[in-house]
Amino acid sequence: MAEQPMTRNFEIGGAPHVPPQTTVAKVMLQVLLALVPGVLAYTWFFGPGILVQIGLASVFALAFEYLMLRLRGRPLKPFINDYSAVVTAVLFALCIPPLAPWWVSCIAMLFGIGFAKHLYGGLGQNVFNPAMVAYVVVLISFPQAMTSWLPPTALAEHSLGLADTLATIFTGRVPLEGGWDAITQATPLDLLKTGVETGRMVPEIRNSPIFGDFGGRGWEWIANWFALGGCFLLYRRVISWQVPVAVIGSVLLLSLPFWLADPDSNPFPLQHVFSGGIVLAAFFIATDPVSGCVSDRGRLIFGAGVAIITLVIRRWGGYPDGVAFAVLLMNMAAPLIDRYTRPRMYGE
Amino acid sequence: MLISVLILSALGIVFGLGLGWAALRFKVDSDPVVERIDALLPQTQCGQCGYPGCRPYAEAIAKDEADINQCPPGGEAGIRALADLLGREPKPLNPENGEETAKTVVLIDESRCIGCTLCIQACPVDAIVGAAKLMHTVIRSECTGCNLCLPPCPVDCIDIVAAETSPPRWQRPRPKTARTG
Amino acid sequence: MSEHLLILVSTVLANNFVLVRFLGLCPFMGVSNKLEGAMGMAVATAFVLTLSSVSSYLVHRYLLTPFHLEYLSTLSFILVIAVTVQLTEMFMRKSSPVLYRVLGIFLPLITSNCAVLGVALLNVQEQHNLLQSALYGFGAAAGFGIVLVLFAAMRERITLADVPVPFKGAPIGLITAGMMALAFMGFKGLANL
Amino acid sequence: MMPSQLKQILADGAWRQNTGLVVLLGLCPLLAVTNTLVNGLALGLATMLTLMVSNLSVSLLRGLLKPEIRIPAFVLIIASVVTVIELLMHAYFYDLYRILGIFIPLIVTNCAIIGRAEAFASRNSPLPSLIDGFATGLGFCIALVLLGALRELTGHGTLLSGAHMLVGDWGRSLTLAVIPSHPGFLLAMLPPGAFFGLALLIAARNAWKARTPAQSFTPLTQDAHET
Amino acid sequence: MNSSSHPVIRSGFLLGLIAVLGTGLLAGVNELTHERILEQEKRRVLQQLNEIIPTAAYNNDLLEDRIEIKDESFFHHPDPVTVYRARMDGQPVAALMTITAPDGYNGDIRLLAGVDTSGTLLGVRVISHRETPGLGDPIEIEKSDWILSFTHKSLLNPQNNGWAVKRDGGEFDQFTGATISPRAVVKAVHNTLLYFNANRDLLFGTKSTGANRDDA
Amino acid sequence: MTPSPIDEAAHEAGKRIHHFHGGLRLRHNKKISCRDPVERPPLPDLLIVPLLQQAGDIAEALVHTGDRVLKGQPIGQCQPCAAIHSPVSGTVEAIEDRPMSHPSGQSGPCVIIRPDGREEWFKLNPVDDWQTAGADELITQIQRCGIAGLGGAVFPTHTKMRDGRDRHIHTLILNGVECEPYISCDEMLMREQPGKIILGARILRRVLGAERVLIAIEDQMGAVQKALIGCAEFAQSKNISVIKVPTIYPEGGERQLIQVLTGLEVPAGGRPSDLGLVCQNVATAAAVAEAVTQGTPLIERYVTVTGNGISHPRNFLALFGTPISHLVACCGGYNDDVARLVIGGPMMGYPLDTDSAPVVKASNCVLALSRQDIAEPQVEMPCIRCGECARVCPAMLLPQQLQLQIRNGLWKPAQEYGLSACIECGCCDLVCPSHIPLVDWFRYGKGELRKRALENAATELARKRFEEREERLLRLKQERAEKMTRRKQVLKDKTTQQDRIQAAIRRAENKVAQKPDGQDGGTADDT
Ligand SMILES: Cc1cc2nc3c(=O)[nH]c(=O)nc-3n(C[C@H](O)[C@H](O)[C@H](O)COP(=O)(O)O)c2cc1C
Ligand SMILES: Cc1cc2nc3c(=O)[nH]c(=O)nc-3n(C[C@H](O)[C@H](O)[C@H](O)COP(=O)(O)O)c2cc1C
Ligand SMILES: Cc1cc2nc3c(=O)[nH]c(=O)nc-3n(C[C@H](O)[C@H](O)[C@H](O)COP(=O)(O)O)c2cc1C
Ligand SMILES: Cc1cc2nc3c(=O)[nH]c(=O)nc-3n(C[C@H](O)[C@H](O)[C@H](O)CO)c2cc1C
Ligand code: SF4
Ligand code: SF4
Ligand code: SF4
Ligand code: SF4
Ligand code: FES
Repeated sequence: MAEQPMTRNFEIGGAPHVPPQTTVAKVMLQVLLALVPGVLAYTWFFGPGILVQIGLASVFALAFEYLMLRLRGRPLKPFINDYSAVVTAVLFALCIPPLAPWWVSCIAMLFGIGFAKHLYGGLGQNVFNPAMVAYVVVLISFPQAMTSWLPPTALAEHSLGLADTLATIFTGRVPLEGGWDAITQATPLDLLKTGVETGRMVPEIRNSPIFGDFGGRGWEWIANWFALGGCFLLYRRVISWQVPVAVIGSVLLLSLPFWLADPDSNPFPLQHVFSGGIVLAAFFIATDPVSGCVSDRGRLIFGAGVAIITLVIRRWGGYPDGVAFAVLLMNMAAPLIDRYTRPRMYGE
Repeated sequence: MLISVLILSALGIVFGLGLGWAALRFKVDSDPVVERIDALLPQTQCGQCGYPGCRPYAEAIAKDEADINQCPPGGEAGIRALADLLGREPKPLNPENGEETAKTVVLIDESRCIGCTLCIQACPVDAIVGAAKLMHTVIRSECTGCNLCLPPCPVDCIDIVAAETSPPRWQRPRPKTARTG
Repeated sequence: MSEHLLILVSTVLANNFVLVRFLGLCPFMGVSNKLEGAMGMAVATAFVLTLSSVSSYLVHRYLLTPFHLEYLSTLSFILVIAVTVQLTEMFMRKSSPVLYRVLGIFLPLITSNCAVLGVALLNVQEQHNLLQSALYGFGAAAGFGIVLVLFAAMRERITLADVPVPFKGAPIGLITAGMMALAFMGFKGLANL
Repeated sequence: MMPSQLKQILADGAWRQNTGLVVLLGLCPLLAVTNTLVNGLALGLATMLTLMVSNLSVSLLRGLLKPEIRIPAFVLIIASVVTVIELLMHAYFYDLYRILGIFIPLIVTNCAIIGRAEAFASRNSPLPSLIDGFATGLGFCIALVLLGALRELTGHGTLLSGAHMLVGDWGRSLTLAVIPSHPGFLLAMLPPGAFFGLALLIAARNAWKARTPAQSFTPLTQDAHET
Repeated sequence: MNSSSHPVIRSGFLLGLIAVLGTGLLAGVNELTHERILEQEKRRVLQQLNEIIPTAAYNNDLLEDRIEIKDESFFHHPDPVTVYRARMDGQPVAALMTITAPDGYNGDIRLLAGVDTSGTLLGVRVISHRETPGLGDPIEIEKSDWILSFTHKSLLNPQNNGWAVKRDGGEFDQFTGATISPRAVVKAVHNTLLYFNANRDLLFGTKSTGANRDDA
Repeated sequence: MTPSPIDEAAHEAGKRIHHFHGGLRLRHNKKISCRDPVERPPLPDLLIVPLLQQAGDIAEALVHTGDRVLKGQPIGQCQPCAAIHSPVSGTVEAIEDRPMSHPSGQSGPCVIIRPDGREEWFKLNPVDDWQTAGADELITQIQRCGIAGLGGAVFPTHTKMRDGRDRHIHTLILNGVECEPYISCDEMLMREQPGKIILGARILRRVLGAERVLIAIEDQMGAVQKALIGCAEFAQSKNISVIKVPTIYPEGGERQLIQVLTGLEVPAGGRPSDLGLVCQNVATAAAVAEAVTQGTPLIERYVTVTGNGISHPRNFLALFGTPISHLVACCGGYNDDVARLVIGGPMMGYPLDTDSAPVVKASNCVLALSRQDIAEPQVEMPCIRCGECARVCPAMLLPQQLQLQIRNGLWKPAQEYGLSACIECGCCDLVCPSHIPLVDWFRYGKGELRKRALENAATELARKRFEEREERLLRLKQERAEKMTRRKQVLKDKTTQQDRIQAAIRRAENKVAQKPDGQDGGTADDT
């Protein structure tokens, strides 16, 4: 076109013509950041074991992530770098006893990352919460390893240093006289369950030194720090308030009448909240966007469901704590819930 | 021993009678599914499925005489819809029936048309107008592109043209995203 | 009372027929591709199961036991069931052809849904009385139905996921069922309150 | 009947249309009794026997059966056969009988059996029906044995444990510890393990089949094309 | 329905026919196998009993010489306890009791305990339990020989407070991570001994109530 | 209409500021283009006037190559949509396909005019006194002058007015929000020609028979409010209020704006007129004023030329057909790091691959973005269901689910998830951590839906006509049968003919059935 000599060509791209605000990796990193205080508290109360477990789990998680991506012929870089596998690993490590042998993490991650995540198509498409699948698999497969818990270092007559911890985790043998029986102890929830079942009174059971003001000594503080991290996520809008509120609220509401009716065989509501995995689950696990519900109403139902099932299992079931199962069971229900809680559209 | 035989045969006979009665009582009448199948067919009426039109094909499917992958104009989408309706596994289009092609219409080259009315007779949807000895034209909006009018035309004055896609009819392409997962 | 509650809890959750007892898996895998279909199946099965549970109990209690014909139980139970199913089928076929289409070949196959015969046999094994049998049958059906519907909803989501090719379809379905079984392990011990 | 047809029937029943791995019928016993190889094998044999007899008798009676009573009739026949087998096992393989428990009478409801009666025996003459019964039973047996082996191996690291219940006391010597001092992996023994195991078997079969080119409809998600 | 006038009758008749054939067959087979099946049932129970008391040690028909007792004050469980009495030439040798430990980790643990006339344990076996595999199940003889540690024990050996798991200051081992199951078993066995001590004569005295044989 | 709570709330419009779901606060970037006053650029030596400027069909040209045209002379007309007029006096060089700033990026028929610089006007016939003129007269005038919505949709204003006149409209909303970043043409218009806007508002109000006019502006436009109110008072016109609304994208969206002003939602699938409201852009109002009082057709508009890719951003009053390259040249050309050329705002605008395309009724802004302004092509991750998209969606949809359904071609669920309610604002796209091109998917999906609707219509038609034909043939047969009984002679040749036809059809079917694409080849030869 002679008339317009200086026309010029451009490459085109889809709207909006503005750089995106965030990335998956940033989201996951925030979650990891929010977990830091809780983990530090954990280390403070129970020794360095947890750090080792986190390391182990992360390594195995990334290894299986890499393997599965290769097998599925999917690009490695974006998915290895999205940190979702690490989140899975950390949350799993926080569920197992600090001295669990190393192969526990290995098998757990095989099922968590390999089965629960990648057989469903990897990031974002898994129906079940990988970390919880991993935990439940090892819990039912190796009940002994998964029930030998440590008392808080404050109470333990002899606590393990880093060297001993490593030795224990990798050899499976406790480098102390007395072996396992010497250092392990039933968790507060265990004591409660077995105690109540053998007809002892809750206040009586709570006299045991491992109980603190609400939950177990140590455990309750760890819970507080996790809650703090959770609030950070809330503030950053990584998670929505519905889930945590629903979980903790329902726990309080539902355990209250039992406690009022019979305080001798039912623990104080706050004790329910602060013992076991409730707080961690409320802020970090039940909030997993992928395996959770989509709509706000859905999330409320999801949270309440987790709380109810957990309490039922604690009260009547065979396991001292039921959070993991509760989460998986609600994962099961999530698609159905989503279907019946589609939010109202504009003008509807 | 004897008792057992008696009892069970009694049971058997009673149930048998019950069933026979029920079979008569609840005899099924015509199958409403044909309608729903026919609704899924493109109504091109081209007969490529091997049946003289969409509805006969629908009836054949309902009677399990024809498979669901015989309609080229319907294409993959059509097959999928049928599979959904009938709760079957989707399968690729049967190549014997032809292959899925972009929608076309036909144009009669009026300069060559001799007005023999043969195409009018052939068109299953009366998309061609014109009287004997006068040139004919195709009503574009009503032509289904079945091409049945081509063979009868003695002077081959009917051409196939693509359905138009100028800016007003312009259709945004499917985003080509480097889908990673 | 609590004993009856126990029967329900046990059959629905702790010893869920599909996920723990391994009964009724074929329809579980077969009719779970569409939520609607699953719901239909759940209802149909619930109906048949309760009905046949009771009727087979009656046959056993008042026909077989008096004459010491326990060895005929399988035979007579399956006969009872087959007839119940057959009647249900003809009825549904008449009353709602659409549902009939959806359930397809599976209605006659309720006969060979082993949950149905299983309930009948277990009733005998556990020496249930009439009410218990009814509850047991219903509980089993409820457990079956609930799991089936949840499963169907999940599968609808999974079909949209990028599942590795060899696992598409049945395998990923089974994996999912396995995960459900995993979750149901949590109810272990509920049955002995 | 010509050998080609025979081969056809055998291949279909035993592998190509394998009830356990392809048609996915008879899943309950397949998952319930396969925590060891031997249990699987035992039930497999029982099932095979039932299939053959029932197919035979159904195809003999096929002329007389009206549609509305076809199913009940089949079921009656099958049930009789199964009960006979049950009684015999109760009398002669007592230990197996106790382990397999309710799943012996439940052979009646193994969808595979009625399925074959419907699909094959009621339309073919006795001999092919008999063979079809054998083939299908064989296929089912294969599935049971594979899964049983897989689970026993991962669960206990052994194979053929408890063979004595099938073949008498000398069978104890058959038990082979493939992985000595296997710590024991409970999951494989529990319900989830059963599901996972079967899933893996089928997936393996699919992968194997995919290597040998066969036309398969790219599934519903169009992303399959993009990925 | 292309059929002629009476499809109903016809189908009924057919089903009946098949039913008759089937039943005939079954009845026949049943006749043949009936005896042997009963045998098998008996043999199984005997096998269990003989694990505790060798066949040489008695010569009466254990399965026939049997009574049912109920005593919640000792057994803390509603279920009746079946007692098989072993006798040599009429003289009491031992009593084998099927007791139930109510407080296992996952509910009841059913045990078989044999006590000779002197009140010494001939042995204990677990008949059935629901304890957690891998934790509580070493109480089975197949999993470990912990259960054998009861053999030759009696009320005096060990002394009363020795009848507990080590963790509770007793003599019997617990398993790592699992105290409840062993605890339950020990308690139940101890109760049995106490009961035996209290009503030894009653146990051997009364003649067999051949009453309910068919729940053997 | 009996006053329902809804009506009352609607009448309350503007009394209180409500808020709408979702939305985003974006960097404003408007100042840079508001520094100097708006002026006309020098005439380019060629104007390219596309015959497709709005929703609807391609207009048919009213002139031929070589014709002389006058300024404001109609050169294109099409029935449903707005007419097209010549922006200058000059000669028609050609009527040919040229790039025509359409989202498709395709070329289309354009009238190429070489201006003669004499600016001779075509005879204009204004409405002599709009205050007395009837609504119909005004509407025809609006139609004749080719007025279309200048706010985005370029929807023919006369259609909206007709509809509004027939409904019971009580409030006219003038949309001066201009919520997209960078764009400042409406703001400049409101600064410099408030009188025209007020006049247009009064005319439109009269046409609609509405009581009130609400002019909505962003709370950051300080001077504008005074100016508008001033003019309203000068015109002694009651019930014209200027309302400031908070700056949240996409508040300018018709439905969002209505929600902000009334707290009501336009019913799904409905229109503002269902609430007794009509929404027009301020520029549209100004254009209406000129059209009615001076009879000048719509031939020019305010255009913002801005972005970090432009050396001296500013606003122009540009004639339609002015090549974008010309405007840019008048702004001192591009900066070196210019990367993308967008028509419209950064959120909703569409990219052009060449700046030889002209300004048209729809082009409110020419945006030249530099490298760092735009996203480098992102690798798309799978949706992690984080729910951000749903949180910001002003239409309250579940974009993640929607995207999934469209991706898998599940159109029914897609509709259930409200695909057609999506206003393509792009908020979800912007916040998605997985960088899923959501808006692209939704636009594609909408297109598919439209296509499907057409196809279904065609299918239905075909079915109808097929069945009609079937029974016609049947009837013929019967009649023939009767005839047969009467007149054997006639019968003979009829049947023979019938046979021939049947044979033809059969031949056709066979041929098609055997080699489906055979006949294409066949025709290809002799065409
Ligand atoms: C899932 C699970 C299953 C358990 N099963 C048993 C069991 O079957 N038997 C048992 O004695 N303890 C079992 N325990 C351990 C008890 O909870 C409790 O920790 C232990 O018996 C207390 O005794 P300790 O002093 O050995 O820790 C189980 C614990 C868990 C978490
Ligand atoms: C009778 C009538 C029909 C309308 N039809 C449409 C239509 O089909 N498409 C459309 O985008 N707008 C239509 N509108 C105008 C819309 O209400 C809306 O004003 C127009 O879409 C511009 O709004 P937007 O820029 O927010 O998209 C119609 C208006 C009226 C009065
Ligand atoms: C996301 C979105 C943002 C919009 N922003 C504006 C805007 O800032 N200013 C405006 O006048 N119209 C805007 N529109 C168009 C209005 O919705 C509406 O169509 C227009 O004001 C109707 O007036 P018109 O027909 O005179 O253009 C926007 C539309 C959408 C969908
Ligand atoms: C708020 C939040 C919570 C998460 N919680 C979990 C979790 O509980 N378990 C897990 O495996 N991954 C979790 N992830 C990581 C990621 O979503 C998860 O691995 C996906 O399921 C991978 O598809 C979480 C991520 C976020 C942002
Ligand atoms: S091929 Fe399809 S379109 Fe053509 S007639 Fe058959 S069904 Fe109709
Ligand atoms: S005109 Fe020709 S192609 Fe079009 S519908 Fe009629 S016959 Fe078919
Ligand atoms: S923002 Fe993106 S990743 Fe998050 S839910 Fe929406 S689509 Fe999925
Ligand atoms: S583009 Fe559509 S879906 Fe996305 S936010 Fe805007 S309206 Fe909602
Ligand atoms: S085998 Fe149980 S349902 Fe088919």
